Amino acid sequence: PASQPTTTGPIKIGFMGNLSAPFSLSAKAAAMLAVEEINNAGGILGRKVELIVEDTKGEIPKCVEIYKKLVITDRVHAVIIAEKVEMGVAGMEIGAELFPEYPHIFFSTIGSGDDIWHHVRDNYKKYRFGFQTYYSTSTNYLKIVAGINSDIYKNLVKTDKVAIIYEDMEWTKPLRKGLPNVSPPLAGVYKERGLQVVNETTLSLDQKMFSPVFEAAAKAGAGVIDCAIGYIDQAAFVKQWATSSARNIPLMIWGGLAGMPAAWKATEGKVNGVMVGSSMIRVPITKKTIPFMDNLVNKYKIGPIFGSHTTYDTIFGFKKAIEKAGGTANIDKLISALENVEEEAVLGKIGWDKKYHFNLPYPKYVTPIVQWQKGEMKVIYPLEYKMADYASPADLRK
Amino acid sequence: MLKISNLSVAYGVIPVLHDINLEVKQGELVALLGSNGAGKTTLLNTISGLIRAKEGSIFFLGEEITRQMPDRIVNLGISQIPEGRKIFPYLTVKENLLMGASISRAWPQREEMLNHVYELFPILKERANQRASLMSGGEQQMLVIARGLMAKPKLLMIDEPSLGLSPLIMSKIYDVIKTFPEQGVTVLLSEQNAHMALEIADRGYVLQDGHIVLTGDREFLLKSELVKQAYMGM
Amino acid sequence: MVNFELRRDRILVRFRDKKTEWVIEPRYWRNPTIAITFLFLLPLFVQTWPNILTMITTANLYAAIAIPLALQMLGTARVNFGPQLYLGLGGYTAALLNLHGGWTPGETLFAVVVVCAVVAILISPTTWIAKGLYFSLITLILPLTFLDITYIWGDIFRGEVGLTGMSPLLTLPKVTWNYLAYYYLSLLLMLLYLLICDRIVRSRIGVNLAAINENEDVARMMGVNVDRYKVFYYVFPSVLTGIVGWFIVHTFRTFAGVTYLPLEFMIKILIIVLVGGRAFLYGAIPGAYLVSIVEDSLRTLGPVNYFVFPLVLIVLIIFLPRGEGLWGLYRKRRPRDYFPKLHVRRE
Amino acid sequence: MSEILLKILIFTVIWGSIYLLISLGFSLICGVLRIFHLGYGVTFVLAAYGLWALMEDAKLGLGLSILLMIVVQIAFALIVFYKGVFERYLEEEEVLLTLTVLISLAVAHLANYLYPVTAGVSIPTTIIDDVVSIGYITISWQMILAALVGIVVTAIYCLWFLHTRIGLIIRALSQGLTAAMLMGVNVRRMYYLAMVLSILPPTICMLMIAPFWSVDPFMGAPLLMTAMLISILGGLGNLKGSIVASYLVGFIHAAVSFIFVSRFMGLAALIVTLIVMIWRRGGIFAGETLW
Amino acid sequence: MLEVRNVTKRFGGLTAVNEVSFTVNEGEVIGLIGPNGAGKTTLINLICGVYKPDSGAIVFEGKDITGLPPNKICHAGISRTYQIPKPFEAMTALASVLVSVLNGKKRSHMSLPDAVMEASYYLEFVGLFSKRDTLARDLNLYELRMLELARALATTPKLLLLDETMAGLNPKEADAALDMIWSAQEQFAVTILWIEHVMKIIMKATKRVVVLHYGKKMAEGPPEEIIRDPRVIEAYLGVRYAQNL
Ligand SMILES: Nc1ncnc2c1ncn2[C@@H]1O[C@H](COP(=O)(O)OP(=O)(O)OP(=O)(O)O)[C@@H](O)[C@H]1O
Ligand SMILES: Nc1ncnc2c1ncn2[C@@H]1O[C@H](COP(=O)(O)OP(=O)(O)OP(=O)(O)O)[C@@H](O)[C@H]1O
Ligand SMILES: [Mg+2]
Ligand SMILES: [Mg+2]
Repeated sequence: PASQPTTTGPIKIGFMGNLSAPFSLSAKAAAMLAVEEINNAGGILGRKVELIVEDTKGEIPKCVEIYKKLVITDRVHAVIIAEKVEMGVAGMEIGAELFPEYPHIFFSTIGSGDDIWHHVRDNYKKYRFGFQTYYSTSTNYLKIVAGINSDIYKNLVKTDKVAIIYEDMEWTKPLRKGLPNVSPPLAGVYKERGLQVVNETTLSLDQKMFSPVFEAAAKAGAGVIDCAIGYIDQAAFVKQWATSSARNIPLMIWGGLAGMPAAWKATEGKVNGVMVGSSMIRVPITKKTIPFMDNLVNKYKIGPIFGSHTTYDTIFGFKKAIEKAGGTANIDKLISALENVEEEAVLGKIGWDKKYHFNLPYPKYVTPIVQWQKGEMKVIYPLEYKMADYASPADLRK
Repeated sequence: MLKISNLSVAYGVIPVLHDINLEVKQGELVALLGSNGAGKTTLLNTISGLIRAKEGSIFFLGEEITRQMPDRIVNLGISQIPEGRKIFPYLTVKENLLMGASISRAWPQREEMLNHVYELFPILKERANQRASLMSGGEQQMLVIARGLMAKPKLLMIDEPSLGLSPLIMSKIYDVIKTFPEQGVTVLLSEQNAHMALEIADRGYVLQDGHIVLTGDREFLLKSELVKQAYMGM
Repeated sequence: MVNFELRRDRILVRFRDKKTEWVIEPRYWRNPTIAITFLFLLPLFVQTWPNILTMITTANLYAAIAIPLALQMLGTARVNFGPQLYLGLGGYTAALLNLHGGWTPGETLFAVVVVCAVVAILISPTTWIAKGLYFSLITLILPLTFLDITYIWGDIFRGEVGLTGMSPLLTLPKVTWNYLAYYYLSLLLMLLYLLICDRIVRSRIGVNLAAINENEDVARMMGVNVDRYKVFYYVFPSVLTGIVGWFIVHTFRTFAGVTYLPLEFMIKILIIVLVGGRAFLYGAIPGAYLVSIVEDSLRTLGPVNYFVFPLVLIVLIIFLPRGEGLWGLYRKRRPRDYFPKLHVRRE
Repeated sequence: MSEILLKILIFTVIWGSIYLLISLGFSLICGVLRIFHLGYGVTFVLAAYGLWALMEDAKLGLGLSILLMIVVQIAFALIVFYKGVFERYLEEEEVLLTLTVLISLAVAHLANYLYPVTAGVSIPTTIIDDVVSIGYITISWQMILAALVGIVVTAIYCLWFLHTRIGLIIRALSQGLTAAMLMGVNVRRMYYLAMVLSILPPTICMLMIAPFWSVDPFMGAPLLMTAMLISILGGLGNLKGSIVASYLVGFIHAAVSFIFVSRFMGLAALIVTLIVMIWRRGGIFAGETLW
Repeated sequence: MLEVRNVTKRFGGLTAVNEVSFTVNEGEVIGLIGPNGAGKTTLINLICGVYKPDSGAIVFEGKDITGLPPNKICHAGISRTYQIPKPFEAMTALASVLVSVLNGKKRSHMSLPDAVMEASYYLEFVGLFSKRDTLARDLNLYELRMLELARALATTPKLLLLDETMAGLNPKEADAALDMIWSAQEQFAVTILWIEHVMKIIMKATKRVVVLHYGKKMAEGPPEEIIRDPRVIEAYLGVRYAQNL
């Protein structure tokens, strides 16, 4: 097409995020870091990389507006949306409209759930330019995360009674209802693995009072509370857990605030004993992990949060793919290069599924499970990165 | 007691009062007569500080009050009973009365004053715990007058007490007002109904289009052609 | 050499000893056709920046929500916090029917009109049942309830993700043409709304609207069937708002309640009305443009723009002509115009 | 069965009192100044972040920080809200509503800019960091304390309004401005007082609930919504109504979450409010007056 | 033409109107007097449909109009003025009257220009034509009362209820207003129910007077008789007034 992005000159990457939200800010810093490192090492195939940062303000109309600017006016080679899933989806829709005339690649590096790769699955031809880099697809959750969790419950916590708490959002729907022909719901998966689900509840997003939920879990005699939550008010959730009947039943939180270093301060230490999937722990999963974390803090005064690893790794994956495709001239060559790329990343290896374009899950891409122990996050799983043994909340509080 | 000299007042650019000179002596009952829109309410509001004067001065007991805030003026001893029965609708009758005594000077004597106004207007005692808005127009007018008394004012300015009252209640209220000077309360009474007002007043001023056109004692005014024609409809 | 001199009513241009002057005749520059022509020609200037085109398309849509809202607030004599309800209803109706029923945009438009009208008629009794501010507060609660429902019935409404992949209104051979067409469509939509609402305000029932806005009890005593007019003034603008939802669905092709249903969105519309001025119907347009342009240009400041933007708006609201906003700058008040004022009624 | 009833009872009382504490100041402003203070949420944000800034950045002790924070609060309420907005735009309510919203947005975003979530802002548990068991349930002392404080503060306010001279004056002021001025009321001073009185409950509230609530820059909006919901339900600006409505909302939340699912507690309260407003057009106490 | 039958209205514990009955005949001017709080305004509000009576019935031209909404009652041919004028403050005098012209009749199919003509006529009648473009909030009390009258007449009523139209007017203005009302009665053939405290006007204007006291009907008859009725003197007029006669 006439509007092919430039095949010489700098390689342009557009970055979009809600720059009042810490995760977008951190992802922005990570993207800047990646670009800086690539440029310092001579760029991609000798071409400089240029990052264009735009603020969506978290509004769909603005997101649509900026996407068009990046692709049509700036002629970027790739757009990264590091924001909530509805933004990613809106971007993908606009991208599909533009793609035939303005070929480009689209990466969603934060939004959780299946929506991005479902688009690719359902209409490959139309959406093949879209790639999702976030460790959160429901298949991943049901097949892998659920397995890890049941392993932890049985072998570390040593219980077989689980209470499950979901938040009422789209990303937990497959967990609550299961995926037809792929997997039963989360409760079913746990049952298959020999656990007993004693209680299940769903929380609303704006809820602030959680005592009834914990009362119910304690009453049901749960040995562990499995919390598929990431967006609800986790500070209040954890604080109220620590003063409820369920305070001696360990929490396993899938992601969110509890996995950030700030959680200890934000909850006055009430997070003690909580287990959480967190990528913000200083554990050398690859040789890139620690330098990445240090550089981010030193250069941009911001710690890694969700989405910063994935954004950073995405850019390196993109670099590798361009090198493999020998340039940016042929978009289909680039897409197939991306489908086949595998590059060392901060959290293991980055690469995308050939058909569906989600990034390859554990054990390729690792999210360590940590437990808060007296002010520090300690990895308790996977065992090869283990920093401490699991301890019960009651023991930790002593 | 109250001395107003060369007072001019305007609402924005529209002049309403021109060069007013007026005096009220201790223990008098002075009537302020004038038709609708003559500026009576404006004058009273200026004295009590709700409206700012443009020129001139107002002295009360030797102290200049021309540009004081209303609360200060009330504290000095001037109370105004507004036209149109501005009660506090959701307070009880008793609370309305207590509000009259809410300035710190009058607060300690509120119980005495309550008994006093209950004597003057027994209906208020009967209805003491009723919501004020449920009283009829006439009862509300009594309430407002009683409330004005509660502050133990030295000068009481009453604005059109007869507006919309039945003849009986009107004369009842006038009977009460008549006794105020004896109780040590000087009265400045603004009224359209010259006949009624002059029946009880010692002196009077006639206000027309913002000017004082006539002044004198009761007999003089009652005989004056101007008053007869314009304000008593004779 | 060349010397410009700005006088109160004219610009003087001096060149050496020659002098020409250009009279700024209010009659001309106040003429709305100039403004409309300008809006129609605007794409010529911004063609190469599709984002600006999108931005003003969005501004047109915001104005198209604000104009019926003004009519609604005057006719029901109440501040209304909830036109987003109909934006959401229209959007979801169009999107669901298009996705699951395969209805074309034309058909979904019809459905949107019917659904919004029916729901508005069902809710309209509140316009006379609820007193004063309470009506405003009901309108505040309804969209929030709807938002909750979009999460609870996630199977249908798809919660925070929203619905995607609706068919486009137009498929021109080039996307940029498409965007240009969307701009003109949104402009036409906005101008159409302006025309309709203006017509209504100037008609016989417009006189009643003024009376209801002033004092509905007295209006009733003068024989105005207040209840019936309130239903009309509630339902009709609601349908207009619903159509904007439909338009959004078929142009952005994604629709999520979280974007449009919360109070934040409504506040933006209210600000537009306020900056635009009290002569709501016309003020909404410059208001929408100004707010959008200010917001967009502030983004260059980086993350501080988040708290600078409200501050700038505060300054704008304080320093624009009191109560008449931008429209007040544009046009001096003429005595015979009925300038409605929003009363926040407590009784 | 009795177990559930007991739970519902206990949480009705506790949550109701907490909601009361949240909404008290809002009702007060609504009742006295007769305006809808959409910037009410700012008080909570300022309380939390002001305290944090003074403690962590200025390294002052807890007590001193609280005192200073209250001073800042009062200054902000009087200068920005009262002087800047209410006094100038009392008659133009649409301007007033929008300006208050914009101010609260600006403050929230500023707080977010200075102290994003990653700063881990929190307010320490001030009194007892322990739990207590009543029957089958365990509650933190802090929650009970917050509830008690809610009851006590409300009681003090109500008694004060009903039985003191100033209380009477403020109630009268809410009904007739000119008349009150003619009674010798210093209106401005009373409005100042009302503003101060209205920011104390939310400030105390923030200190009390922070240990089991979250502290984030945008918490003002949901707290304002809670306060508004309760005010609407009870009758705008009516303290009696607020008290009844708080416990009603507390009861709805407790009943729904213990009998049904906690996911629906917010929605249930919204729907009950809608129904009440259609049934009684002015809220439970059809609030036209402060009391 | 109007028949009020045993109408009662209570506000909480207070019975504002208590078992009142009377009739108004076509073409007459009837006075309604009584002490403050007697329930006169409440009675008018009951007739106009602002309140619904707790018991009793109101019949207008043979039709029961009890509990109809105000706009229906207006269409039936009853119109009123307010004790305290309630203008449409931000609307011009002409527009205010226009509202009545357009809505006062059942299903009028008048075009806007015709309606403006008619509204101008009513304004001219009350002498406000020169103020047609003045906002109502800028009018003085006399003009407001006249505007109220024009507004009421423009709905083409058969029965006009006047609530203390003279209150606050000086004698000159009151005379002018009285003339106006008389000529209105002639020109538009309206029947008038008139509340007034100024006895002089009641005496001049009416042939029959109904006296209310504490919500009850106390007396009814020609004004000359009423002012000599000892009960009325005691309850309402006062001894002094009687002496001055
Ligand atoms: N707020 C105002 N703005 C402009 N003009 C006003 C205002 N209030 C009163 N006026 C004008 O000032 C003049 C005097 O009014 P004022 O109320 O003092 O008269 P009054 O003698 O008390 O009349 P009334 O007998 O009706 O009470 C009138 O012409 C009135 O129209
Ligand atoms: N809406 C209401 N709620 C409660 N009480 C009312 C209401 N309206 C009137 N009242 C009471 O009913 C009684 C009759 O009032 P109404 O206004 O009819 O008297 P009125 O005869 O018109 O007196 P006035 O001559 O003072 O106007 C009064 O005691 C009044 O306080
Ligand atoms: Mg006056
Ligand atoms: Mg009356």
